[in-house]
Amino acid sequence: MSSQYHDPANVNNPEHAEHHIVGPGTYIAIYVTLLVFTGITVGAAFIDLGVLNPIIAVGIACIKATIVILFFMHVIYQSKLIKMTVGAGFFTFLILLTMTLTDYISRAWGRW
Amino acid sequence: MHISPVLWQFLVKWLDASALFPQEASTIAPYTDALYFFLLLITIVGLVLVGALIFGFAIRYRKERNPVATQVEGSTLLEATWTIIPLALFLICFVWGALLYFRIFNPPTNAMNIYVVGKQWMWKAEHPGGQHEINNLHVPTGRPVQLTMISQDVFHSYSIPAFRVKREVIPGRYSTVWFEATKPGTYHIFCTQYCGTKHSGMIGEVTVMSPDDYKAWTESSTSGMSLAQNGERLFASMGCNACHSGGAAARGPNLAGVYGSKLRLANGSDVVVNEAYLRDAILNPSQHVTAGFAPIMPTYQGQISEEGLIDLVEYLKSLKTNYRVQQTLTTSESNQAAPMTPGVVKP
Amino acid sequence: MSATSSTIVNLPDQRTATLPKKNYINAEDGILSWLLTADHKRIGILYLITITFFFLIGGIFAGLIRLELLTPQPDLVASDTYNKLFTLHGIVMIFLFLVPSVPATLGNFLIPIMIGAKDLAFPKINLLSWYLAVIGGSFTLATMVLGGVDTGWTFTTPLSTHYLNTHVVTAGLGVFILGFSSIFTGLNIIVTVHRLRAPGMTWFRMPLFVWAHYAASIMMVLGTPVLAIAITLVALERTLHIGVFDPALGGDPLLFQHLFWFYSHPAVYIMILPGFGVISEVISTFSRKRVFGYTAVAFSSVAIAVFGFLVWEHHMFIMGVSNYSALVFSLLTMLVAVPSAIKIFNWSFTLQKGSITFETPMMYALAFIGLFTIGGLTGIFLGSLGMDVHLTETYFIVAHFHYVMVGGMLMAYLAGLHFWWPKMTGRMYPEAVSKLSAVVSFIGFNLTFMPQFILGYLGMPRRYHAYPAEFQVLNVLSTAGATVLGVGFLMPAIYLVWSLKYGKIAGNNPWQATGLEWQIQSPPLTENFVESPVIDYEAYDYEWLAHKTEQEVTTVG
Amino acid sequence: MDNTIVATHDTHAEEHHHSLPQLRHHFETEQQQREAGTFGMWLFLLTEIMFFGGLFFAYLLYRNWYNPAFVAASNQLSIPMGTVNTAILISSGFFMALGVWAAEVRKQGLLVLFLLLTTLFGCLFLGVKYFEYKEKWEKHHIPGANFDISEFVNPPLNPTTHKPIEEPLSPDMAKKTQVFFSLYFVMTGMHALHMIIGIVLLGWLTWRANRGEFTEGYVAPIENFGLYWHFVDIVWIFLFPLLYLINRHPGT
Ligand code: HEA
Ligand code: HEA
Ligand code: HEC
Ligand code: CUA
Ligand SMILES: [Cu+2]
Repeated sequence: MSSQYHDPANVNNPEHAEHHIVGPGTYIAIYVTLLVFTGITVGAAFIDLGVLNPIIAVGIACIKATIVILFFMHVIYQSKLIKMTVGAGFFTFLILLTMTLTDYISRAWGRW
Repeated sequence: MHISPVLWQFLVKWLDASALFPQEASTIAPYTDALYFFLLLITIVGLVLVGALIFGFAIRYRKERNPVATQVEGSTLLEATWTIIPLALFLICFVWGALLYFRIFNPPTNAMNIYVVGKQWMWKAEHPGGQHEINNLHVPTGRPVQLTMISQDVFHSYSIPAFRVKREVIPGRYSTVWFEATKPGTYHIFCTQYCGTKHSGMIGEVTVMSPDDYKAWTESSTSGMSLAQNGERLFASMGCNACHSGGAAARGPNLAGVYGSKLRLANGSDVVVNEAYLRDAILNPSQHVTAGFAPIMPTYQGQISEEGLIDLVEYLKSLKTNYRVQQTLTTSESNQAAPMTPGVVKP
Repeated sequence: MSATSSTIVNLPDQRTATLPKKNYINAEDGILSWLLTADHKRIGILYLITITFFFLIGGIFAGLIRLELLTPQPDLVASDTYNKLFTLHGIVMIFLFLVPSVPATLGNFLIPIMIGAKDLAFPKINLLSWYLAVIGGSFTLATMVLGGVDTGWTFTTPLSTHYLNTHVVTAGLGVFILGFSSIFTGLNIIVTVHRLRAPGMTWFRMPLFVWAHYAASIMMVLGTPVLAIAITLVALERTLHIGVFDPALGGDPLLFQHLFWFYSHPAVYIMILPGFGVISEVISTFSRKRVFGYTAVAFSSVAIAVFGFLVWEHHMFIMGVSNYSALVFSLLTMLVAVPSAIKIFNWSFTLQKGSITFETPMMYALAFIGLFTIGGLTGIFLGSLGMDVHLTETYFIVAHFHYVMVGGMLMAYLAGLHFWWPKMTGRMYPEAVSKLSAVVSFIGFNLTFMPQFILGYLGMPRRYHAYPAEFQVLNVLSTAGATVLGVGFLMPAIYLVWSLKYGKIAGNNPWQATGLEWQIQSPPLTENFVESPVIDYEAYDYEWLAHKTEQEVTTVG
Repeated sequence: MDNTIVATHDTHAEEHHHSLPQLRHHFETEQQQREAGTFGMWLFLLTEIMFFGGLFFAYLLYRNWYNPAFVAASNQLSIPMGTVNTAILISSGFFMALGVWAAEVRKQGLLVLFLLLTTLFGCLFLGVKYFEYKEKWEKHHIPGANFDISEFVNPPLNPTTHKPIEEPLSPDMAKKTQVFFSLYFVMTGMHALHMIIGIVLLGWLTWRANRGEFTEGYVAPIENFGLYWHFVDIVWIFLFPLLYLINRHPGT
């Protein structure tokens, strides 16, 4: 019964993904996209949209970051494990953010 | 065995003078102690339970008596039991603790206010009537007292164990705590937040007096001017009245009756004016500009001490009409104390 | 749900045991072969030496603290010296001793073996993290030599940034570097557990020791950097006055505490979880019985790791945080206590129907259960908002955290150290004297810290160099206890060293434990296993072990 | 089977496969080693997320508290410079990505070229940053004793319209611009520090790549360094809008 667990090539391992070589074509496409988004975000800064301005700026930054993570950093071709790891990192950051904000937001309640 | 009588005497006295349970000297104390005993009960029950299991099994199943171990996988039922029961107990602790917390930190509206300024390493208390004391606090029994506290440097913490209250004293921001003393006597004040070299020397005493004694004390130790009166002087000498004259042409808003009112700010939000707001309006005026006014008020940061701020705040709290402000406008040049008005403050 | 069966396990005859000729200790000679080693076992030993050294330093500080508190008057040392004493005691004990204690010594040594790997995933990074620990430790020592630091281990702003002229930056740098040491240890453990398990070593066949370390490592990796940035900002604030934490410039000093406790609360679980792991192994081995509810214990570790990130504000309840958010954090604090309770009961029921013997590790483990229960339940006092108002910043807290850290983790560490000592060195410690030391430290411990609960409720503030006379009796008890405790902790240091030369030869599996580490020679080979193992049995499978021993006997006899 | 320790050599699937000299003894296969490395690198990047996370939180908090000061202070930053720098950094990351590809298809010359380009653009970025810092220095916008708020209280007049080019801040709000610049320097400084470390590593990697170390199938160092470098990019991708762009009113 032991050999069924022995899987040196890692084929059955959910933490394993087939290695994938990303070619220059993809990279160029991503590169251009990133530059375009940079242009958009700069452009958007010159238009006064009120509260939308920061939302757009951060939104575009998130899109750009996601693209970089997925393609430049190959996460899209990686195993579930790596995807979850990346997710966990940002999730913990969000915890830091939101849980600390519970204090800062409600500190003013009943005061100013 | 024979103990020398001198030593014996010493031991008895020593043990006698030592405490095992703090005095209960405020209305909060019984509530805190009740929760304490409840928690203690849980702890003892939990500990006895765990102890009984450990010792019971250890004795019953020691190798000599039970040479053969029986392998058990687990038991969902048992495990659910010891998940749910502690959870329920802990949740009771949470609810009870939260109720107590809000009792401690929500002062009754009729509380009399005393200001406390903490600095390395002393406590300065300022009574509305102008009495100042250092490392001391005189309060009457039977009357809720609210402390409005601020630190001039680092975090301190004002703790009166006999009252079971404690609150951090923060630089740059008022914090409050309240209590109602029940038993005359003197009790410790400790600074419990580590605040530098002489942290352990930042101690003092609360003197709780009967209302009559307290009255006698306030009368005998007043410095002649109440906080509000000091504030009035400052209001004139710092030029506040130039803008806040209350007149129609004044550049600043009318401050009479502003305390306790609701203001609409330029950014659209509403605030209730309390001590903290008043203090901040003087130090950081542009952070909450009142609707309809230009942000022209200068900041007084660095130009006025915490004590001065307290005086101003107390003055603004007492300001019900602009009559007095107009008076100060005329007297401010002569740099004299403003005339006394009846009913400004009485401690 | 359970299929029950009976197992009988007899301890092997150790008279026939011999020390293996070739092992990781004598594989290479010379001090350099140790300082440049990439062998996780040797690095574990290096860590062991380092943290023992720092424990003694921290212990001496503790002794001086207790000596000063013998009398109410400030007589032994000046107040600023006293403040330095407890600050350095805290920094050394937490960052240099307790955080690396189990993970970096026992964890380092055992995790690869337990999952059937030859080494940790990144041996060089493992060595690097030891060097970082040494460098960080050197900074801390330098701080001491240069004149100390008196911020308290919590580095509270604005005290630490504007009002002290001691060596805050040096100490902060030390903590920063130690943080990275701990990050790398955690990172290594996570990757190893994910990537290097031997064939057949599925997640649910891993010993609970590994689960506990896995959970603790997650917290190390995700929590520690926040401490790093908080300390960096303190250093910048001190040197350049940047104003992020300075109320005079518009900063919020509480922000520092949020960041600090975002690490330092998870840190307390970083400290306790590996101890939980040790206890699972020890309790199971000496009751010859599998851990009751394996999955529950494993998942409760992970639950602690996740929920542990959500409760940090309970250290700031009266510091001026919003009352409403205090409510949220108090509730979550209550929730995070539940997994610990689950573990305690699961261990208790592991004893049931076992066949229990009381060797030293087991005595420490039982002490752990009792003391941690007290420590943990007093944590509930502190998590309960209204109660915390009275108890915070008093000796009640000091007692609480010594109960969990010393009564809990330190006892667990000693349990583990004794338990695996034969594996690490090939020799047994002297049983009788070590039992005595366990009893002495148990008594000494309770005598030291039980009075502090009463002191705390009386209101005696912590970090006080002098105190009102009515607190003296309890303080004298506490100091007396500390002396006993000191003796109890000093004894292992002596007899364990003694046993290196004179201890009985241990043999491969002196306890008849089921872990993979016990199936190889002691001390192990540098490669751990002669051939890659294949695992075809569950953790704590005593039937398998009994079967195996039987076979051995038949083949030999 | 009742014996744990069984030989597994015969089950080695890729025994015949020629294995790399860099395969460390405790890994069974290159595949395993490589994935372990990637995973480890990602875990390290998690710590970086949390490290910068603390700073981002501080930024979020103070921007909300002192919005006018932050707006005015961020108007002091040059959008053109920031945009150019963003483009430069993206290019640097792009070449890094190509470098990984070159290593994977075993083209040594290309790899070295791409690594050099990555370095070049990295240095360019730092160069632009240097000029930005220098301008802050000249304008007394470095937090500390020399910090000067007069420009925020009395903004210079626009020569054509004779109106202040910026809404004047009251002195107390103007003081809070220092918080902005503190965060600006700490965040971009930490980012620059990561860049500098990266450039040092790049030099070392280029040297090794030049010796052909990474074009024989052993690409892990390049790949993992790539992850690091892209992460540094990502930090900037957030810093740029947050520090330079949000709530500007360039019209005035
Ligand atoms: C190893 C370290 C460790 C551990 C594990 C813990 C565990 C816990 N801690 Fe502790 N704590 C510290 C180390 C630790 N702590 C330190 C160092 C400080 C002070 C820092 C400083 O200020 O210097 C501190 C401070 C501290 C505070 C802040 C006090 C203050 O500053 O005002 C609080 C408040 O909530 C708290 C709570 C808890 C809780 C709820 C747990 C829980 O996780 C405990 C859970 C365990 C149990 C609950 C026991 C098991 C339960 C049972 C057996 C069930 C019993 C059965 C029945 C009830 C039927 N701790
Ligand atoms: C892992 C953590 C750890 C450990 C193991 C200990 C161990 C001990 N601690 Fe510590 N302690 C802390 C963590 C720890 N502590 C922290 C974080 C603080 C808070 C700091 C702060 O406020 O910033 C603190 C604070 C603290 C205080 C409060 C100081 C104050 O607030 O004013 C006290 C007082 O009794 C104390 C006592 C002790 C004692 C008696 C031991 C004993 O268990 C130690 C026993 C060990 C030895 C004694 C060493 C071995 C023996 C020898 C070297 C022989 C020679 C010694 C003698 C004969 C005495 N500690
Ligand atoms: C240059 C004029 C000026 C001076 C001098 C001045 N103020 Fe004001 N003050 C204003 C204006 C205008 C406002 C409303 C806009 C704002 O909130 O900033 C205001 C608002 C306030 C408020 C907020 C309450 C409200 O109704 O908006 C308080 C409290 C206050 N001032 C107190 C003081 C005190 C105390 C002083 C002196 C130490 C002082 N002011 C000096 C102009 C002034
Ligand atoms: Cu003030 Cu301690
Ligand atoms: Cu905590």
